[in-house]
Amino acid sequence: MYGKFSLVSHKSRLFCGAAVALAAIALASCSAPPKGTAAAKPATKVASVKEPEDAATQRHLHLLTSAQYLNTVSYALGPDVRPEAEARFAPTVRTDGLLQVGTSKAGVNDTQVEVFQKVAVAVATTAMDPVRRKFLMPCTPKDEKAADAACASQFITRVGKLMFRRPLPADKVAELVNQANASADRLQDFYAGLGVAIEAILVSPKTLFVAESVEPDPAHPGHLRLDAYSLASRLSFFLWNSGPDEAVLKAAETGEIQTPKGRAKLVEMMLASPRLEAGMRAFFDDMLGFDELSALAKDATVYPAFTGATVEDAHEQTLRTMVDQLLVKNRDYRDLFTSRETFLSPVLGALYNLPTSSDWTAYTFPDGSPRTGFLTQISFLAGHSHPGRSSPTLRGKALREILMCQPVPRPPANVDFSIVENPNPNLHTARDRLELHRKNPVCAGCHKITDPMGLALENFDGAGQYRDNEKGWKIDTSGALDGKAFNDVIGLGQAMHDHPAVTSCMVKRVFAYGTGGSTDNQDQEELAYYGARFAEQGYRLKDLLRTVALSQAFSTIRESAPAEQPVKAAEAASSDAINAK
Amino acid sequence: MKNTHVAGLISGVVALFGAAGMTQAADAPAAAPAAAPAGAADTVRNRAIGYVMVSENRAIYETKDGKTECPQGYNDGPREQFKLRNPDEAKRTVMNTRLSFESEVWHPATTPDPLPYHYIQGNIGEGLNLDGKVGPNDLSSPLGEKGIDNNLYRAIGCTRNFRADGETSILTPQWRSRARYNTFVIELTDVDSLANDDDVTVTTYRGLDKLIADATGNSYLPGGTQTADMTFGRKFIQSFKGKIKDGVLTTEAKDLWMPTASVYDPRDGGPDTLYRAMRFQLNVAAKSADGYMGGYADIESWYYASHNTRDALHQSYGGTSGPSMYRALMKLADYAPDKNGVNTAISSALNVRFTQVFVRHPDAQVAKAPIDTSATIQTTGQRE
Amino acid sequence: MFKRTVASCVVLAAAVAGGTGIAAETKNSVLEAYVHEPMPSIVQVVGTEMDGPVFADSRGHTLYVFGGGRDRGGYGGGGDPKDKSNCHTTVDKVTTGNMAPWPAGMELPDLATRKSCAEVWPPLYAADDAKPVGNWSIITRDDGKKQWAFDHKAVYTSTLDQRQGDVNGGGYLHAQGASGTVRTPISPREDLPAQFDVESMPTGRMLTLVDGFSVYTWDKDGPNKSNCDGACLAQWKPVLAAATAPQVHGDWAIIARSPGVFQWTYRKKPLYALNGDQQKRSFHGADIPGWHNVYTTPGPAFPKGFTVQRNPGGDVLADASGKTIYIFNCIEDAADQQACDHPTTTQQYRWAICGGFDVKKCNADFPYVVADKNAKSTSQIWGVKDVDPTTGRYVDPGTPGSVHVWTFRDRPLYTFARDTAPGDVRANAWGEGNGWRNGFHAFWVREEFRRQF
Amino acid sequence: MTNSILSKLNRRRVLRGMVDGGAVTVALPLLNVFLNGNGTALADGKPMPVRFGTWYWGLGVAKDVFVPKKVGANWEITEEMEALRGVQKHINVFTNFTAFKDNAQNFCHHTGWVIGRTGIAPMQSGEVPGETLDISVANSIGRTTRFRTLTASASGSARDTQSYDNPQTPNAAETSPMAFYTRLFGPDFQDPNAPTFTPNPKIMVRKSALSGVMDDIKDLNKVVGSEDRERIEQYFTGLRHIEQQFQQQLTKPEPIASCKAPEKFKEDAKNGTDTTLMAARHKMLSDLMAMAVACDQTRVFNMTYGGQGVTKLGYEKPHHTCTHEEPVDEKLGYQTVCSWFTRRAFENWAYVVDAFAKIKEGDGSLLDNVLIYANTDHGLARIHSLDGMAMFTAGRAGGKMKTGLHVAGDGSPVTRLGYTAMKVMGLNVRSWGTKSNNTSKEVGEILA
Repeated sequence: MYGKFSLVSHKSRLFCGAAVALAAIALASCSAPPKGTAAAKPATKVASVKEPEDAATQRHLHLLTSAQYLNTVSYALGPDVRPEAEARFAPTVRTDGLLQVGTSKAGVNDTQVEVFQKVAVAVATTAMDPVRRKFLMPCTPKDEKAADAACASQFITRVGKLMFRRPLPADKVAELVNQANASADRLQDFYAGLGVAIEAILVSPKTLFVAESVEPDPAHPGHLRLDAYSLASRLSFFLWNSGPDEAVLKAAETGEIQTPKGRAKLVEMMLASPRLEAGMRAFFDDMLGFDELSALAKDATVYPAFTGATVEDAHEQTLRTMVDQLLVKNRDYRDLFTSRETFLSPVLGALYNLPTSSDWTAYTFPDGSPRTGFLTQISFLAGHSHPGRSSPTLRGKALREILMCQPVPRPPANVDFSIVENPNPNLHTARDRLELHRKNPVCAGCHKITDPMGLALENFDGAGQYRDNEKGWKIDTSGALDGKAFNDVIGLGQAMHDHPAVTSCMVKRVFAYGTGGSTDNQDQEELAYYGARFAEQGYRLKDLLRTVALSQAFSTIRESAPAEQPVKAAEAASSDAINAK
Repeated sequence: MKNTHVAGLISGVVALFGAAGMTQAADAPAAAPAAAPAGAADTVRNRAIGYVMVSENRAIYETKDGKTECPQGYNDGPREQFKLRNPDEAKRTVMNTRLSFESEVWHPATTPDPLPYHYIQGNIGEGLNLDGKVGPNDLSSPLGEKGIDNNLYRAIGCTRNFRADGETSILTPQWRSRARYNTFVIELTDVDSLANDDDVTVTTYRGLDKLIADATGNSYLPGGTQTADMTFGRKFIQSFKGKIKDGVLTTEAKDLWMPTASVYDPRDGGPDTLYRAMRFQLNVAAKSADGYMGGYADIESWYYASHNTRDALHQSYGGTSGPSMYRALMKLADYAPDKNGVNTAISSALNVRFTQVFVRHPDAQVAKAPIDTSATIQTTGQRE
Repeated sequence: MFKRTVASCVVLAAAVAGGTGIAAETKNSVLEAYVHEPMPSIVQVVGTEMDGPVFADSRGHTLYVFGGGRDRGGYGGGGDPKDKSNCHTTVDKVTTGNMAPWPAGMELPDLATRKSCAEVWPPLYAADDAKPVGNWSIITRDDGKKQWAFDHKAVYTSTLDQRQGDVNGGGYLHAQGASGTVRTPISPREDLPAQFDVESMPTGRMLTLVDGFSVYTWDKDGPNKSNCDGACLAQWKPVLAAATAPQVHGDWAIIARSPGVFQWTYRKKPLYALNGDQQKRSFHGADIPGWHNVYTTPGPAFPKGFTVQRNPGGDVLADASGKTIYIFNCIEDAADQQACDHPTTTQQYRWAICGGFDVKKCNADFPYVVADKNAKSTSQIWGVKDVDPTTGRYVDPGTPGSVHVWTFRDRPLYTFARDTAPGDVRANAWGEGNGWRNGFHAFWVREEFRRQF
Repeated sequence: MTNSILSKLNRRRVLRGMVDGGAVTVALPLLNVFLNGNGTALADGKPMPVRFGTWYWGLGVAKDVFVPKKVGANWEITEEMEALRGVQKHINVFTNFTAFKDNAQNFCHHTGWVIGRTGIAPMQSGEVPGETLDISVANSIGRTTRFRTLTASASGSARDTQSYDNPQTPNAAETSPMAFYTRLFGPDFQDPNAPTFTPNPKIMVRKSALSGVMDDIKDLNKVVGSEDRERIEQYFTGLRHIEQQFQQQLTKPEPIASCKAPEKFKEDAKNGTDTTLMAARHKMLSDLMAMAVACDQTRVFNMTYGGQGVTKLGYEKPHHTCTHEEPVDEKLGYQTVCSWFTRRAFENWAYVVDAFAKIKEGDGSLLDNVLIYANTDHGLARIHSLDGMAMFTAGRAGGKMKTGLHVAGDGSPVTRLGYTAMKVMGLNVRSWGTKSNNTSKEVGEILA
């Protein structure tokens, strides 16, 4: 993977976007770690902040994640209509660092369709429950024991639109109403009949697949763009991790979403909505690989303070910090690596050795505290450690891969770990052991990439607790990141803060997450544009989201096989007819 | 030095909690690069350290098979006494068995016990020298310390429930750590050193927060936070002057109410337990404290608390008969005579363990009564 | 004066129960909105003061099923099995052995006057031609008679209920925590969005989320308008509604907090939950100035002169002098698990606990809560009656030697002589099974430490 | 990794941590049990369905007389398992597993079994925090039969159930053999060997609704690229599969040779908690249950032997009280009467295993196509311990499982067995349980 990537970077026609170029340096070969790259020109020097003229993305067919499905359903039918237990969709494969990208490739097998069908039954049954339906249905049937086309039609139109994320064509409504009527008559129960129609909506591939459809772009003759409803969905899943709501659909219906002004207004509304928090929590969960936390455990004899409750709260702590810093306080993204502001729960207090309140409380570590930036939070420190000890290598690797988008090669299969594992009276600290390890030339290359950063985090044990010594031996936390040397974790945080790969990686992830596909060669220029805007606007997440959401690339579609383009365009044009029929 | 509490202060910490958050000393000294000696008492902050009780049991000295201290065996409980009290099976009725027994449980007498009861034999026991004297009836510790006053041990030491593997002994520590009603916190203030300090203050509180269990689930972690209950739990607040010598804290003696509810049904709390002239003798360390609390258990509150939290079925688990036990308690009572000269309290000691916590003193916020009657809401239970 | 937590509750929109045959004293029995479901023609729904809408027979007498409460120590519960009545016309004479350590087969107290289960719990008989309807079915009793069953549980009335709206059969509140099998009134479902529930509390019918946690309202909100933003949201969580919910439904409505984000309002007040609330049915949020618990029906006012006292467990009801008020609770260890906590039942259990069978001591230690000569209850659930303290029975007013006492659910109330300071609850949990089987409990108004960790 | 640190480490955590070299679990490929079902087949060549059941007994075991010394096959029958001698070849025994409560409280006689059945430690007394194992399985395999799941308890109390759809919805246990008979084989019973058949109208309408859904596929196909069309096709196949399931439910059932509705009971079982009365009820319920499974009325079932209230004639305390009151026999080192109760429980376990084994199905027995999971509430009930927990399985799950084995859990989570059961039953789960009970490690020893 990284090999291909590095190839791309060398061939890149880009020179101006320093940020991207750095990200792209990747770790082509462990034998040649990047040197002195941190000294590159600051990104703000980039004069051009115009989006490339041919900016475009590919369209995708996404399978909804269970969270997206549940968010959409519970938005439509109530916060308590959320059958989490039934909605166990098969996990997707993490692709280019994101599960969301994997959804554009995920297939659906018999078992999964069976799951969809059962969830649909659970949702419809719950929604049609006598208690819920009274407070959910806009109408009541004339006779509960018989069909009522008018009432069924009202509800089907409304729910169908939210689930299909576009209005149902009249004939589809008619078909579903007929289905509800026939079922109601057969079952002698209006609601049971309506439930069958709701099930049919929910189990439809139009609900479970987000199929992006395109139309000719009048502003760019010869080019394609997402149709209004596809754009509405793309925006909504990007920002809210949920299907579009009535207001977003309305903007699509009126065509406002396709006008620059209308789209800007809509995106502004979406960024201001409280639903943005859920959307960004989903993004950070995905980017930071927090799905792995659910299986994180520590050796109870080594870290008695680290429990299942710790994992949950450590996860929450980081997400709360992200939301607070980046959304509520609108801080510079890079400050995440140096900020001392966070939140504490009672359970975390025991690991941080700090008093707390009875619930979550905002907390700021004092100046000079080694707890600086989110790298020093337990979710990162413990999440990238071994069950019984810390791991500078795992931490360094995570830092490279997750936060700098620089894949680190896996160790060779035949490596001898005994040096690290065996007790050796002369090796007191992780640094001692790793230094010996690095004497093995097979290992040295890669460990040089990860360890100097990871060792700076050695003041925190495998559970993320502070320590200043390892079994009585003083811990040396000095290290370097791509040529920038530091003495401790504060220095590491600052080096990360200043490293262009950190921001370019964020840009790359946000873009890939929002548009749903892997980034490749063709996207480099676009990424550079976002990076430049990001820098210009002081690295504010909301601004980055806005830039991406309003960009030409976000809505303009590049067909993968240009030869087929005319055909596709024709099909796309007819897709309107399909959707309108 | 006077023990002061400022609303909003965390012990050992400078800053206030506020809507905007809090700022406190970090979990490590600034940038602390040097290898400091491990286990430094960084839990003492602003000259204070708190602990929450994780285990409490009556100080019961026992030999392996119990034959030394209970040569006649262990006491009968309701189940065994049932047969002795009503030997004729045909004549047993609800009135003359169950209700008759229960009526004695709730209205115990000091008349001679018609049924056999076994007291501890010998003079070895655990606890503290409460009266500062070495009397002829005092116990000696297994290590030879003389003058130990623990008549409660004599009275209940041959009852299985109170012995190490008895149900009550197994459950009492759990009640202390798990029933929200019962959380018992001490805070040491004016602390200059946990090793030697000739003037510290110990204040007791009920804590309002859940104890934090470790990964094994079997013990509790230091470093948690307990909010002192200043609204409902004022009855449990008491302060003691004390000193620390070679790591051992001792305090003056004062009356102390300890919250006493059943873990099964915290609503069944209420009477609580009053200890007269209670004092502490604890080994104190950065992360934990353990040792004895010794004082004279007020028999009425001690006896009723034990029955309000454990009914005849539970008492049957370990051979506790209320009517017999009450007689034993009164017989060995050795403190606080009433106006008729009858002692109302009995010397006793508790085996206690604590884990370190930060004690939070919340902003004074008065809980409203959920309804507003014409009457004023009164807070009660302030100690005399 | 009783404080209405939700201002608009004072003028409840809901209708007064029924409309006919209701004496003036039932005026507090508001009929909350409920879900109308098919039921037998002889059954009606009536309002009650503290138990919400309940099913009642044609006289308006509350209907009950046998089964509820908890088993004791794993000794198997009682109650009726599915589609069968275990409430017979023969008199149970011996214990069933559910009160370990006491064995089964022992003679019960006051056998001469002990009634059969069916005498004190008259079955709701079904006519020969009655047909099952909705949740109601018909079972055949052992004597061949037909009896209505609700959700497959045989249905009864209680001889303790005399008037429409009385719910005296079920014991103190809904007998939660009672050890033994209790009778519980049966009710139609409250007409609430599925996210909510209503719990009968001493303070009223408290609106909660389905998980039992309290919901609250805020003085600073306007009618159907939330002003809780920013810092307010750090502490309070709006209760959100579905996008497809209709705008208004009875007392309920939804408002848009921001485009596409909807919040429930009840009687025009936006609803919130408290982040980190202490326990279910908490009053904690209402301790914060400007915030209130929500009641569908506030509880009836406590008798004039009663006070509320604070102690380490919460707040208890007390008499004018501050002495805690106790209720006596009792369930017999017989197959029919009859109550033994009422002046019409055997007094032996109470006398055993309150005075060791010494009636004088009992009356001295646990005196009745005496009412003024002219005291009048403003509600149905609180009352004044005359009791003969030597027998524990109700007597006609003015009977020599009788005491004029306050009652709750038609049962006398007590104080405890050894309680000296206001808030003392020395007799709380006195009796068998920590007082839940046979004994005394303080009348808690606010239980602050009910939840375990 | 062969140094001394390892021996000190909790084995479970180390094993988990070793996956992929970090404290990270990776998606494991589907177990090969899905791929090579080698169970017996019906005469017409269709493989026998694999069914799932549970069995519950209360109050744990006495370790010293329960745990066999030998691990693996041919373990020695221990004193407490004497009753299982006859069924040893049909069962596996699991010892020394742990139910982790993490930061939850240990709710006596509750937390232990709840973790075994839901993977989650309850936070509230009496709470069952998630759907139970049987329901997860039933939701996967139980939808095609008349009953998604059946639950019966010999204790006499309908509340003695270990089956919950969610915290608010326990599946109440059948306690009366008579009533259970009526439910199973009364008027609503559709005898697969009978000539008449009435289809379920709800299924009919659902099936008819599917055709509209399939039309949606056509619409979608028009707007997606060729690569994605394959994925849409896959979806279509899935829908066809559902349709087939519906069709199956609407079709008169195939005759089932082993299905023979039992005779109606003359009288119901007696009430009472004595072990002999319990056994009588358990026997009647077990026979009914086995036949309900044989007749394909359900593919998932639950049996409860008894909770805490089982009594012994001539002994004044029930089993639960016994665990708390009976002194440990000084010579034998365990509570003898309590163990007596446990031995009676295992007689019933042997009975239910045998009830399935004696029904012939295909070339073998019904048991060959069943997996029964059995668990309890505590390790040592006396101190309410949640470690040293014992479990059983019975049956070969259509050839996917080995039997006759003793597996030592070494303190690893009880959820491993539930997780294994789910995998064997074909559920697509990556891991199961929360916090320390989370596992993605099967009990590999028992997989064929």
